[in-house]
Amino acid sequence: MSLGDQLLQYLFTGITIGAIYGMVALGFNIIYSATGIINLAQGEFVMLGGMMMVYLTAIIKLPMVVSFFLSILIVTAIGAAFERAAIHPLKSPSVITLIIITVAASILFKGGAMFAWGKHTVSLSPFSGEEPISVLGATILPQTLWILGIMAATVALLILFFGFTLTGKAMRACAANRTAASLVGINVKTMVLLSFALSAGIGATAGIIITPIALMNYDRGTMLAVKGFSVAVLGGLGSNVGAVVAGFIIGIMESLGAGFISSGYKDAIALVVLLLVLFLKPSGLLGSRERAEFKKF
Amino acid sequence: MRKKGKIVVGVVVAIVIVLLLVGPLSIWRWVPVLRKPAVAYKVGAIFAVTGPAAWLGTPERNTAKMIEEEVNAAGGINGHPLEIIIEDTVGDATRTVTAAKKLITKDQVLAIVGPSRSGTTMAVIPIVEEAKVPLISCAAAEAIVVPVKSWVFKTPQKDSHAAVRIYETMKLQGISKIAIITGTTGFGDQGRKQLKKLAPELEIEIVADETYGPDDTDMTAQLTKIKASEAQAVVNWSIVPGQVIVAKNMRQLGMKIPLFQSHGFGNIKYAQTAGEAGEGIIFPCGRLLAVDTLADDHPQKEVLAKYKKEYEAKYEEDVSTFGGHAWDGLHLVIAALREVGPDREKIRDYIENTKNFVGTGGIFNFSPEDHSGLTKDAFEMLTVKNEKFVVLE
Amino acid sequence: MLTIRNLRSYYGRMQALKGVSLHVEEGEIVALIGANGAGKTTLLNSIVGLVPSLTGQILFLNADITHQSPREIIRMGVSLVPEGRQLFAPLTVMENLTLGAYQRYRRKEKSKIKSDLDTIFERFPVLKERRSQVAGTLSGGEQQMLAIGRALMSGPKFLLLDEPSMGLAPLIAAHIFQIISQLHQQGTTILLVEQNAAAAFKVSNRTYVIETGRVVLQGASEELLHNQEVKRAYLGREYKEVWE
Amino acid sequence: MGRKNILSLLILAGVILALPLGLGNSYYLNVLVFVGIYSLITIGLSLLMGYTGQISLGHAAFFGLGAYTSGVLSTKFGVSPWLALLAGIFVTGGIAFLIAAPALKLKGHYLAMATLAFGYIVFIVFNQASSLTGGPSGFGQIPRFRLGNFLLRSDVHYYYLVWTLVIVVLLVSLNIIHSRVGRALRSIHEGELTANIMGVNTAKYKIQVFVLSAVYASLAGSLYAHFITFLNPTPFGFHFSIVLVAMVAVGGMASVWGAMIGAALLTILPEYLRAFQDYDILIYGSILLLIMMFLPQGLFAGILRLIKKER
Amino acid sequence: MDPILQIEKLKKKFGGVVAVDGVDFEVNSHQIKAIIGPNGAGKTTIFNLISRICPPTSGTIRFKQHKINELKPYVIAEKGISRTFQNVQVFENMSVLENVMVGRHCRTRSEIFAAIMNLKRTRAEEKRIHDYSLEMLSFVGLETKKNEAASNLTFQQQKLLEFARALATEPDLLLLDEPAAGLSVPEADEMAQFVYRIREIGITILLVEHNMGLVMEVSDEVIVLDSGQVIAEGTPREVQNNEAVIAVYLGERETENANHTKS
Repeated sequence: MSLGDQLLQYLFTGITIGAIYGMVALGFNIIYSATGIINLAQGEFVMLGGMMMVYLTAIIKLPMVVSFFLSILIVTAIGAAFERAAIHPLKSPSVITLIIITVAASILFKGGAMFAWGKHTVSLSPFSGEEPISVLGATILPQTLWILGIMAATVALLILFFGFTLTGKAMRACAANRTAASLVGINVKTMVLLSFALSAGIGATAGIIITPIALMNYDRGTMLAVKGFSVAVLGGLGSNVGAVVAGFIIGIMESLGAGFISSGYKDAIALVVLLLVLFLKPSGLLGSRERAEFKKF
Repeated sequence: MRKKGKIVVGVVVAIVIVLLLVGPLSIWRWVPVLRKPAVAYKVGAIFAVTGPAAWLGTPERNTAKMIEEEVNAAGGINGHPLEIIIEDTVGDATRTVTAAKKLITKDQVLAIVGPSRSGTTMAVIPIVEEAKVPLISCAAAEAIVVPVKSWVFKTPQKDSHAAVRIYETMKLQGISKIAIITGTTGFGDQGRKQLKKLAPELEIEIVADETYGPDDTDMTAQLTKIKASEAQAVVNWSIVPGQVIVAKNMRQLGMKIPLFQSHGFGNIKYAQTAGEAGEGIIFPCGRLLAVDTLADDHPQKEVLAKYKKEYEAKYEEDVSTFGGHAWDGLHLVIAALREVGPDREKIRDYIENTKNFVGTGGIFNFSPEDHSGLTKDAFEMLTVKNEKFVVLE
Repeated sequence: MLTIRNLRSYYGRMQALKGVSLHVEEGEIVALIGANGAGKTTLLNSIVGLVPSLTGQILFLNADITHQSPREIIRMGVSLVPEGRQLFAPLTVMENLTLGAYQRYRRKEKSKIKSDLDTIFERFPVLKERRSQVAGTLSGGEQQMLAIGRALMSGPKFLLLDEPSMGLAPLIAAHIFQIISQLHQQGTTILLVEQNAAAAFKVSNRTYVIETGRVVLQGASEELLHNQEVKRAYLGREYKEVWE
Repeated sequence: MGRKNILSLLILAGVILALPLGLGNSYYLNVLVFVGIYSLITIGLSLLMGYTGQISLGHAAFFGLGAYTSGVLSTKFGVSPWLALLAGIFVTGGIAFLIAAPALKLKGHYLAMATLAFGYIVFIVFNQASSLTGGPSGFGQIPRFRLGNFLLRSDVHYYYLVWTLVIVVLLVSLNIIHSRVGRALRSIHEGELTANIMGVNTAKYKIQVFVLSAVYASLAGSLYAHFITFLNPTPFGFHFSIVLVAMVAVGGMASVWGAMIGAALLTILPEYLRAFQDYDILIYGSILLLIMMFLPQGLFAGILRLIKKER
Repeated sequence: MDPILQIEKLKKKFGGVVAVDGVDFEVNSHQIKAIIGPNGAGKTTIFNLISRICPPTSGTIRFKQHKINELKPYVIAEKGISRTFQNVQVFENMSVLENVMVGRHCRTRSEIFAAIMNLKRTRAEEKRIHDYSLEMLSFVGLETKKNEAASNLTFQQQKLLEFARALATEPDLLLLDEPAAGLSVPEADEMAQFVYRIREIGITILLVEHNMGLVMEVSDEVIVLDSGQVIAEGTPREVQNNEAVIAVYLGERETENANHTKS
């Protein structure tokens, strides 16, 4: 393999990993913008989506398309139920309380999945075959194209939802100014519920589409959550475009790091870059420092 | 009203917690009625039942429960019921140490089987050595029994034997330059060391040496590097699910060179999960997974067939070599108990002198110099054909 | 239209309202003036349901709305233009306006909303011009117009305005007051909180003067304009002597 | 330091002295050794999070740095465990100082992320620097502490050693809390900007308390290394950082006593839950969730409030 | 008399909004100077610039002839400027006495190692902090509340507590941000008395206030600010008679441009 071919392959790999991270980060962002909460159980939504899909297709033997939407629906409901049970009753909780509550929830989701589906790693057949597609000497799996396509579709749907529907606008309004939102008659608590449901749904989608290449087991969520959180912060919390861009940045850095420096230190390389960005520009790559400053006053 | 309700719930939670707090420290100790009758032979088992290595610990736990039922249904050991106390390590060294101390000092077990993982085993070795309790580990790393520790045994085949078998197979196929890729866990790390140590002896040159983390989702970057090297084969040494991804990624990159796996591949689920990409993988393994292809007069045939049949009937899942390691360890202890009774030192001596013990992993011949008991012949080289394990021709 | 009886409210530890009673008749424009911290804003926030700890009674169109949620109060036809405008800064002008009609979209009054929007654009041509601009980048006066426009989008029978001239250049403030008079003439009942007393007197029918949580003066705005007591409240105690 | 605290310390010391007599069983003592080790870390975290209001999701790394520095120096370079412990404190404190200056400029979730990333990087180094750390397989035969000619080897020895240090660290921490510095720390939590305007060098104190809490964690790590005598990276990962924060939050952040209660509860609880086999994870998660939902100030404050109400 | 505080061409922009637009003024030692103006005129922003909550966009601030606009807030406190806040910023979960003791921080020096060892001189210093703070508390009349949590105080008491805390830093210049806001008439009168008493100790005061009674009663000089600019400066009497000021306050703003004068 020539160096150029290798480089292209690293890029493809980075894009694949980055798309996965980006999808998880999107879920983080939606809840964060609507509520200011970092939901550390976000990774568990991803895991639940993947496991549910495998369960529906392999055990219940439903058709792929039906299982796809049904899994997303079920996980969305789980996300909503979680908000009602554990977040809704809280009165002005602190950041640390919320971190522990979402961690406790992730323990419960993990335990539930373990009991429901066991501890084995499962796989899902790719949506359209496993024959790798060769591009200029590098290869890419059809499933990666699915991931990129579905991610693009998700981002597009999110843009449509937040930009063109009343409910989407109302959610953004809540994020921008809660008092004003209730002044125009928006039920802020409903929007919080919705944000949890939505990010659970997006997490589940991510879980379903990555399972054919990354596999899935009950214990996967935490790591995905950590990566997703890093990406969300790097992109600037609350910025969806930032999440996608940062996802690709981290993914490509990991794959280049593994290829050219050291596979053992690849995660560390990405994290060092993240730290440097935080130290130099505390609001993330695409987060607005000025807006953050305004919020303080 | 709501506020009052919350306070009540708070009080209840507080009380429950106080009870829980007091529980392990007092109830068992101060209320002798709750103690188990002393006549039972107690054997400890420490497995990674939950946590990242749960798929390893679960078949071990299942096997232990199955054996306990079986033995007790047959009237116990010389009339004494067998009690296997199973503790979960969560795959964490600290929890394992505490579990071992609990078994040794509180439950006063006669011997311990487990832990499941190499790292956790290394953590409990000083404890059992000091407390003088026989430990039969279900983890593979060679360092567990090399150098020999007087109270520590292990049932899985040795890493070095696996590496030698892999290298020997390679030489038969005319391969001399290879790439290795290992998981960053205790097992993967030990394997990497053995592979690198034994390579010169067997005239194998390692031209690429890559690793991946237990939670990595994609290894194409490492494999691209390997592809660019002049490796004629890849050895992937790990127990984590990532080993399946390696196979899939190799297929994606169109790498036609053979993939060798370690004995950590010994679960048919992996072959199934890998699907097409798994075809043709070669790996060393005990004969449990290829029992159907064994000749009827093979000395292990009966033991293997019986374990496989019973396990699969009881738990409705495929048998794996990991459960087999627990089977071997527990039956060694049971045999010792049957012969020498409840005495830790005598049990140790008995195991150390066990010869020709037919287990799932092979025929064990322990000696004061060898606490592993198996030779490299315990391994059969298997390959994957149509999502099944068959003996490599 | 609106009757408030003996309203008391707490803002944290501080009692912001200490028994306020007032009323607004249909078609009136009533001003509420007083120094900073007198409780004017708290009063308006209490009416729209933003202040949770209240005693006393607020009646709107003879219905008790004291402990209703903002949503229900808005649905009944009350709308507040809050102090400091409280726009959705990262959203566009058009989105801000759309969200103003949030409750009505829920009730499917699309055609009515459309015509209201046209009216608002007629009244504030600058908003039409900048409809796809982000609200946070508007100038102060434009922001105030947008805040008023957003409040009007809910089709209110009763409009509450909290310091609409705050921080605005005089000419622009004057323009805002012009708009307020127009709104009144077109039949909207208005309760206006203002620091700029003279301007408030000019546009309003009646005025309440509020001081540290109590109504201390009330009457027709004409009369109050010449009341020395009011001047005292505004330019200081000894001002009376200086003035005379 | 108030009379109440001195009294509490004395009671604690009495209980610590007496407990082994009642327990006898080395398993319980072993659990209590871990309670002590973790208490050292949570006391520091309570200073950092509860008093100063700065979150850290990376303290397992400092615990690990202490453990590895101490373990590696004493095992591979023959340094006495006590000296190795000291070296651990300097190394960890130094690293904490370097990371603190830029990290503590961040707030809230960004600070959480920065500490998490730092912890993760350290974890990766433990795994990769195998010539020193033994990599993922770790290394054993770490020497135990010695007092003169007396070798500390049993659980009882370590129990007394660890708890003596806990008392010392408690004393030190209470002294800080009830000093000019402690007041400054609390004022940072209450309102960083206001404190700064009132003349408190907030950046300096944030760094100091961060380094101090790292030093406590390092001390705990050294004790851990010479107690277990085997080290591999798994106990020092992200998961344990979260467990530490959970301990502090469950016990009650705003008090060092609460932090100790949390350490005790979350160390002993899993031992108790062993009886529930696989279900332990569900019960553990539920208890954590319920405590945080209904007693967000932690058990210590919750119980105190209940007692006060009864009166 | 020397000016203790000199402000030159001070300007602050927030995004596109100019909050302070080229302000110049001086404060002389031992004087009480008030800044008045309608809401949003930029008064509090000037305070925030002096105590360096945010950096000025341009211009300089000199205190005792030294430029201070690049110093950190705590250094400014050490130099001798302290302040109170418009919406009261007490440390709610600390006791009343502790709040004041934090104010004493910048005049004392026991550091963390001394604290750990609990040395004799540390204890002695702690005692001095305690006594001085108690003195400040009795100055504002809160000594009976010393062990209460600050959040349990009434609004007025919290304002007094802020006074005590600010005084504990031994300031030469005290910035008072709307000391009478939210207070009843008798409470505001008490507040005026305090302002006098503080000046008597020799502290220069710069005051932002809406309560005109209080401003006219206590201040030596008044600056009137509108839309970020100084529109008048002088004694209370002069300012009260200034056409521009009357226009701003009673709303005849249309005439304002004609009378943009300084007295």
